[in-house]
Amino acid sequence: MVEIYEGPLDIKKIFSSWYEWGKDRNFGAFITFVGIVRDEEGIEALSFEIYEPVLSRWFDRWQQKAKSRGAYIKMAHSKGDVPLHESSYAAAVFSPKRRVALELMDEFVEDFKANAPIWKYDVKKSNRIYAKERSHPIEGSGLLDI
Amino acid sequence: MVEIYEGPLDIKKIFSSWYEWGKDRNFGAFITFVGIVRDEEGIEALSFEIYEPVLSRWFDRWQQKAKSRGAYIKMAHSKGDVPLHESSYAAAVFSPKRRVALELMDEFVEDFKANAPIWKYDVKKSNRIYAKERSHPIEGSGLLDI
Amino acid sequence: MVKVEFLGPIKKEQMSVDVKDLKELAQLLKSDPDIKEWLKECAVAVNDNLVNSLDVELKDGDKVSLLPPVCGG
Amino acid sequence: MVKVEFLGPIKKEQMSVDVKDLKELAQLLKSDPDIKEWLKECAVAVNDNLVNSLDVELKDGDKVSLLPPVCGG
Repeated sequence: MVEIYEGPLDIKKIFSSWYEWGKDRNFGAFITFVGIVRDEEGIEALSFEIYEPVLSRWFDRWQQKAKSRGAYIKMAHSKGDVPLHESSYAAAVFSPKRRVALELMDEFVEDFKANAPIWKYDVKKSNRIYAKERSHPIEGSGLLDI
Repeated sequence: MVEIYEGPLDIKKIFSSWYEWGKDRNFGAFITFVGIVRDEEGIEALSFEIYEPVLSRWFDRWQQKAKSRGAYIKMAHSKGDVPLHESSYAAAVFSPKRRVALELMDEFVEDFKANAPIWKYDVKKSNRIYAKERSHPIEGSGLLDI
Repeated sequence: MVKVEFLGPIKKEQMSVDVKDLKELAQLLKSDPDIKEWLKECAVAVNDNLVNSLDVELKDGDKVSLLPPVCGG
Repeated sequence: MVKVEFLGPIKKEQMSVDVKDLKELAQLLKSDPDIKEWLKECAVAVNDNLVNSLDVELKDGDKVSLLPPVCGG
């Protein structure tokens, strides 16, 4: 299940709870990825919208993929505003062996960027501007453009 | 600098201190890798010996490599005994962008496994047995075998 | 009636339309100047499942969602 | 004298030997039955720097370390 939080993620708390969850389950490798809001192009914050029904289906498919390799995935994401230097995204992979964990994390994060139904806005002078040039059409887009 | 601890790593504390160190430095991606001792083949614990002078030179070369890509690496390792389900190894990569972080973490962990001067022993019935079949000769080994 | 919703940055209220499949819906949306430009870069979900084919029949009560380009993280 | 140390699982106390280069040291270690078998899988550091060539001269006070196969993590 994806953990959705209003505003910035409490990364230390999330990391601790994930680590506690996994440490006695005999996984040998635990990898986390955290996305932190960078100070660039004059933004004050990023803001996120999530379409949860499609996100959770997307995530469930990844959990199945992880399971078939003996691994387990966790993920947390912010909705609403996340100020500079705060975190908006966290993912974790648990796996018995390191190769699976390293490869799965890479594939998961890339597919997340490409296909997870989340929209990003730059907040500048309190205006919310869709980050169009950094966004990617979901796989299969253009279906209705006939 | 490599952080060496006697016995198991306090992973939550290490993660928190690394995250605090990096969060305001404008890195966008923060990845950690944690190695947890698995319950397998009847072991009670793993035990580690480290040769620190060569380890820190090895690590410094990696830090240089990270720096040349705009990234930064951290690492912690246990010496002595680490019981089942406790952690013995942690590494982190900070980077402005995710691709560099994901690739660097993969390369770093693999080279760590292959070349970091650390010896592992299985602890069984309180005996310490060199994990020879899981160990790898460091690059360039056999030099004196003439 | 089929409910159509526009997600993320598309500035358009959801609407109810009387169409029998995705092809018919596409024709309808093409004629809406607010939406036309989004069509080529939107993914489509029917009842929250992404679809990859126009051969999807729609029945009363179905929900179609348009998902514009994404950028999580 | 050159100090030679054996790391990790090699059960051998460090020793001081009188050799002028790594080649000479290799000859000497080959004749030690405790060490001979380790030579083919050991890396070598001179003053804590790993070396990849036998053409390394040794001088009084130098330290040579033998590093057997590793497995961190």
